[in-house]
Amino acid sequence: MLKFLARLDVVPRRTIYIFLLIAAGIPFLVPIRLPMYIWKETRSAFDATQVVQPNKVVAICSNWDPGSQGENWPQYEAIVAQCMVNHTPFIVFSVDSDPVSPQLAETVNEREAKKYGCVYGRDWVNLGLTRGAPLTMGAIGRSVKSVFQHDYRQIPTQNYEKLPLMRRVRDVRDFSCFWVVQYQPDLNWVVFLDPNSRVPILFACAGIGSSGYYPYLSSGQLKGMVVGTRGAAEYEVMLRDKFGKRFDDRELRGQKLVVPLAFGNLVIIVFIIAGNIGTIARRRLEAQAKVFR
Amino acid sequence: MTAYWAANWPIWVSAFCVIAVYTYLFKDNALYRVMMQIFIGINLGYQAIVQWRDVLYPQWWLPMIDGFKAIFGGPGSPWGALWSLVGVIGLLFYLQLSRKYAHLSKIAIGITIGIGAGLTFKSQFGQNIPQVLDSFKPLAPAVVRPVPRTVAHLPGSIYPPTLDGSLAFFVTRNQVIANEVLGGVELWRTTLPSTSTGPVTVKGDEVDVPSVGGAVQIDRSTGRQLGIHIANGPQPSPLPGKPQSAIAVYRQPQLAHGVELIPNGSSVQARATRNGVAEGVYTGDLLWDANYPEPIVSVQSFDGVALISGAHESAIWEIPAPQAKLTLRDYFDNWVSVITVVCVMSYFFFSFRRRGPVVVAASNMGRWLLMIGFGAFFGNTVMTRMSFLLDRLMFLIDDWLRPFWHAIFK
Amino acid sequence: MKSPRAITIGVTFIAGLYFILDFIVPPTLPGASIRGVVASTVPASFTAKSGDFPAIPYQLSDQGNMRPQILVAQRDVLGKPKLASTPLRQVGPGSTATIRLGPFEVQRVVGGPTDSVVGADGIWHSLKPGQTWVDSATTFPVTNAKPGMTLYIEQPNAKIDQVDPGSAVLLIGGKRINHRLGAHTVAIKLSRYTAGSEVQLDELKAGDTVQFGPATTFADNRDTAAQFNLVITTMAFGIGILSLGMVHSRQLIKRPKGWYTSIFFFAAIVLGIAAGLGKYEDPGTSSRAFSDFMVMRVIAAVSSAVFSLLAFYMAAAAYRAFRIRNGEAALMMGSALIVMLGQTPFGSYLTSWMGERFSAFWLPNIAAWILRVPNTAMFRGLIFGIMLGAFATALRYWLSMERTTSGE
Amino acid sequence: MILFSGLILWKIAVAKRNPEKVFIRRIAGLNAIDEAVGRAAELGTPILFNPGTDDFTSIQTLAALGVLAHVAKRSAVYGISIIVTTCKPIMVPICEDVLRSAYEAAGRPELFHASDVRFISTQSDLTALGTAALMVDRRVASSFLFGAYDYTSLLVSEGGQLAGCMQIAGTADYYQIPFFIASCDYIVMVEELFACSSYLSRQPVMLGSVAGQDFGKLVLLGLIGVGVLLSTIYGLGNPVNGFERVFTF
Repeated sequence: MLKFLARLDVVPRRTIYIFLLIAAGIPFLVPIRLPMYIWKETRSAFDATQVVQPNKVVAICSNWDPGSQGENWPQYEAIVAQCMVNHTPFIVFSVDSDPVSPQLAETVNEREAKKYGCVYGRDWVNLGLTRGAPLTMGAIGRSVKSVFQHDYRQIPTQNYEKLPLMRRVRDVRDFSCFWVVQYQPDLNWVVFLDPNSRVPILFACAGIGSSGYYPYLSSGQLKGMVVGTRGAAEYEVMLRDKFGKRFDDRELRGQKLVVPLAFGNLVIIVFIIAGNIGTIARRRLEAQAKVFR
Repeated sequence: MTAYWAANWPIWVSAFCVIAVYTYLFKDNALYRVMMQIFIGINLGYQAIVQWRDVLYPQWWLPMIDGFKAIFGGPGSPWGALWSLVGVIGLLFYLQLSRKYAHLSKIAIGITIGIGAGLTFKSQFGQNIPQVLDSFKPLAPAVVRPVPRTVAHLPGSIYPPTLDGSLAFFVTRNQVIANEVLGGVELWRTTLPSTSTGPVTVKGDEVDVPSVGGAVQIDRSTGRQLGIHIANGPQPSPLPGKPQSAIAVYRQPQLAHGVELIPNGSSVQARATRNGVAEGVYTGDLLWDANYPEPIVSVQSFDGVALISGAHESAIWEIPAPQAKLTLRDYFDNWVSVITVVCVMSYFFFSFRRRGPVVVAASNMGRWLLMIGFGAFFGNTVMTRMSFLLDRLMFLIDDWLRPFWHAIFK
Repeated sequence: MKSPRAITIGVTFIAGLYFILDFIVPPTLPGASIRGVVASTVPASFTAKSGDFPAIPYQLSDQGNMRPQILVAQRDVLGKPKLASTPLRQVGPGSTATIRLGPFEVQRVVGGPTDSVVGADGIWHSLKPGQTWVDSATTFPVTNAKPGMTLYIEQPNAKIDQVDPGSAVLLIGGKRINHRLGAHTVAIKLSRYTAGSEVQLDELKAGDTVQFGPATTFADNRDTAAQFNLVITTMAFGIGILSLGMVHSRQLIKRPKGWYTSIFFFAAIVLGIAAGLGKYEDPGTSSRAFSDFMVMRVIAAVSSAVFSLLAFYMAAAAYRAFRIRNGEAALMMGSALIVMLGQTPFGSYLTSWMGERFSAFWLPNIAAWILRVPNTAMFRGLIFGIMLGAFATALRYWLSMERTTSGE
Repeated sequence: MILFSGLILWKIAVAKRNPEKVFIRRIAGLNAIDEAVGRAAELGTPILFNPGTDDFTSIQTLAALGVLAHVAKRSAVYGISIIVTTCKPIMVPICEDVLRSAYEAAGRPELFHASDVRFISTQSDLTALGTAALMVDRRVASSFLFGAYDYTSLLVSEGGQLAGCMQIAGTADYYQIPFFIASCDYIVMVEELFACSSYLSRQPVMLGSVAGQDFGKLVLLGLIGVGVLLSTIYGLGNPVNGFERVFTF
């Protein structure tokens, strides 16, 4: 027995890879549903987006790129789905991100718009990419249209016939809340966007950096946060609870990914524990060997 | 099958890229290395074009050209030509690559470092001063209850004062007073020809006061009386009703419609109108209770303050934000927080000699507490890495293999 | 060697100083400002002259939606020329600008085709010599106004002649003071909590609290400063390409093991440039399709695959490295396992049998507590150190106390 | 802001005038460094040093170079050589420079030629794997991982653990610290790295700024004490929160 346990000390690298692939791959083929526990910060982010103020828009800074799409894609989808199912208009832009970001965001927007019958220009506007943070953040807060003179499709933002939504988007006071969807969102948004800090700032971030944002949640500088795929899945659960059938979850990724994620995490946890058991067993064996000698 | 290939060949390219990268897991190989170089190369080339077209061309090149054109008689401002100097500074960066002139590149680097340093002050302060304030955690139930603070005194009004922009109009028995509400400066006051019978109504640049003799029209900005409307004849004085309550208007949107200010004789009570305005506060909970020197005529709220009026004087109160009702567990958490902050900070003291067992214990404790935090980092990192892997697995299974499977076994 | 170093120190200091002052200097000059409650205002006015026509007077106030806009030629983000609205104080006498009034909807045309027009609001609009009708959607001149059209009145490329910045009567300390504005005076409308915002005189109403004072350059040039910062930092981008290019060309010359990857590197740069150029073509063209393919199918696939490789590395490395060697590592591992399990649905499975009474001890709740209380506090302790460290570093760099390379 | 900047500048000025007067406590990690060098000397194997994944523009790398100089001085005493691996070509001459001057100062210039500064790849993950392989190949007894690290931290340190190295890591990238804690014997965390470097180099500017930061922390700690007291008396709406306006621009 001890000998078997001692072998756990040196499991080859590739065995772990294979276990990982199997554990994470199975839930894709066999659908499994697990209950979700909804975290407080996800709920407050949801509530802040849900507060519909007349003549205001939800602003989303979508800075995610293929590198971080594993976590940010499901988050962004869930946020857009919430805006669209509510018919809350929203604007999307990217600041200092990978040039691909606006394109990725637009793919999601268009797919979701088909489900809820939303129209470009009226229900959402994608303003494309700009650069120069943190000073640009302040400029966006002062005047959206002077920073983004054209949208992603090269329509001038002053052209209110094609983009009626832009008529009411002037500056930060027209945002009902402000989302940053990024691998590690820049905390400078808290400082530079709105000098009077009226707009609730919400982060959708990868799990890796999330522990660093908790102090800012506690101090109220951030009003909510969606962490990783888990946060996106919770968001979908909340949407389903709130809107029932009206919420169309086809092709949304959060729920799909969260179960394999749980299995993958489990594999790592099991291996870490097994490795430690193995070390202890090996030490025992060595100690025994010494005694016998 | 042809239709399948025509529609899906890009998926195959992607799948090939993914698998080529994954071959590295098995063994370091040439395919992976080539793939990495291709990726880096494509990305660099693409980024170079994007940086030029998105930033340098419109924000530097065109203004510069316009500036030169303006010097030679074109329209626009010739100041744009100064951008050429920026170009020279930018070129200095590239002297890094030469050994002889590398020291000149420090001028350009110096500028960026200077800008970065200047911005650091603002961003660090803005981010972290609220952190300092949030570390002020109460360790035991408060001794003193919150009360509103009076920020300005205003004249009294026998009818609810009318607010318009930053002006408020107060009506006494025979006078109308226009007072600014930010600092309490009186703009004008005018004596009515007869007894007033109701509150002021604002109509554009003109305000109307109902009085026994008819509605008196007054110029909004000077207080000059413009005339009397007697179309409706003398207006009866309304019965003095119970003053209405007001919803507190805070600057934080999440507190909107959360607190109601209820006048009750000569005191004001603030009660929560919905659950969760603050932690542990439920609908109907009393948040605070404050006395006023005389019976209250009206309560109004705007911009984070309340305008409380009585017949002889009015006041502007800064209304306290609803406070969380802390439970025993919250106090426990606060103790943990405060101790952790102090211990962690004391661990990072370097230039003081550690004297006394308390200091040593605190700083050792700090290191242990750091470990709990780092454990949380580790857990979160695992989750993120896993999600990225799953994203690719999902692509391979759902986007690549599944349609292919269906195409073969249709 | 001496003078470049002095220059470097100088420019670093000035660049840093500018951005520090940018944030702390108030929008109006402190000593020369006056603050009071507005009783009444006389809006600003100016005249604009085009060619030999008589100068046309304008008043900067809102009369039937006809508040004049002063437009100057600028470039937009894509480099196309455009007209941008500018405050009066930034265009002095003698400068050229386009003056635009409107828009309004045409109800009736009176007289000749472009002579006089009655708006939907019932106001008569007629052109003075030098002015033209302009279509509000396209901003092209209109020669034939028809009912139902939305129009502007525009005086293109006019020379601004006489400028009167206006005046206001203020209540200061119980006294009424008539304050005439200077050419560069800004009016800041103050409110209880916000920092105050710049307004035009005609936007002020009696009772508003306002601060008048000469503008400081910082607020006006914020966008230029941002642009300067952006341009400078972007210019350094080429360094990366050049240095990588040098590494690879050296490989091509020396031909060590695996040198052939450098050929692919250079080939890929060409592909990348082609894809970048295609990004700016119209949708539907083949170069745009090529660009989209490269971005979405190649760059996206490879970069996400590279990032996902880390999961494998990490699984194996975590397994091998994560052996409890001391108390610290044990504590860290305990907290890591709780957070990992607590974030997955298994966490609730494992502990929900405890029932609601002990819900505080459910794994997700413990995980949340760890993140919210000890982690927050510990991170805060770190943040304060990091903040002071950042100050110290910024100060050292700003005042050039740091030796930046070992060369010195 | 003025208060904190003033504190730091004042301490720097003091340190410039009289560097001996500024006290920096000896950090536990330093003892570990000496122990690790001694261990390598016992086993007669080289030492590995990795100055992180960033180049000299990062202050972490500068601090790491300070540590490298110290490690080189200690190893010169025992007469052992150092292998340095890096992923930045520009770091190669700089590291060579540091090693040469350290060995020359210790009177052992021949050791410099036995040492090895290697540029492995511009990609940090390939460099990390190469470094890990190198540690196994050369049977390195002690490894030092100081500087800025990205996600590759675990790849390097895992290799060192496999090779049975005594490992000491130091970084201010706090997201990587858990991985080092898991796999290394001693960790110099966050600001300790800078304090460590200034303790070793005794550079007045660094010394002064570490001392100045400490005074800043003391002020903050005092502020937090007062704040906690007031908020315990007055509840959360305590008068100190009015400071917000004083502090912000």
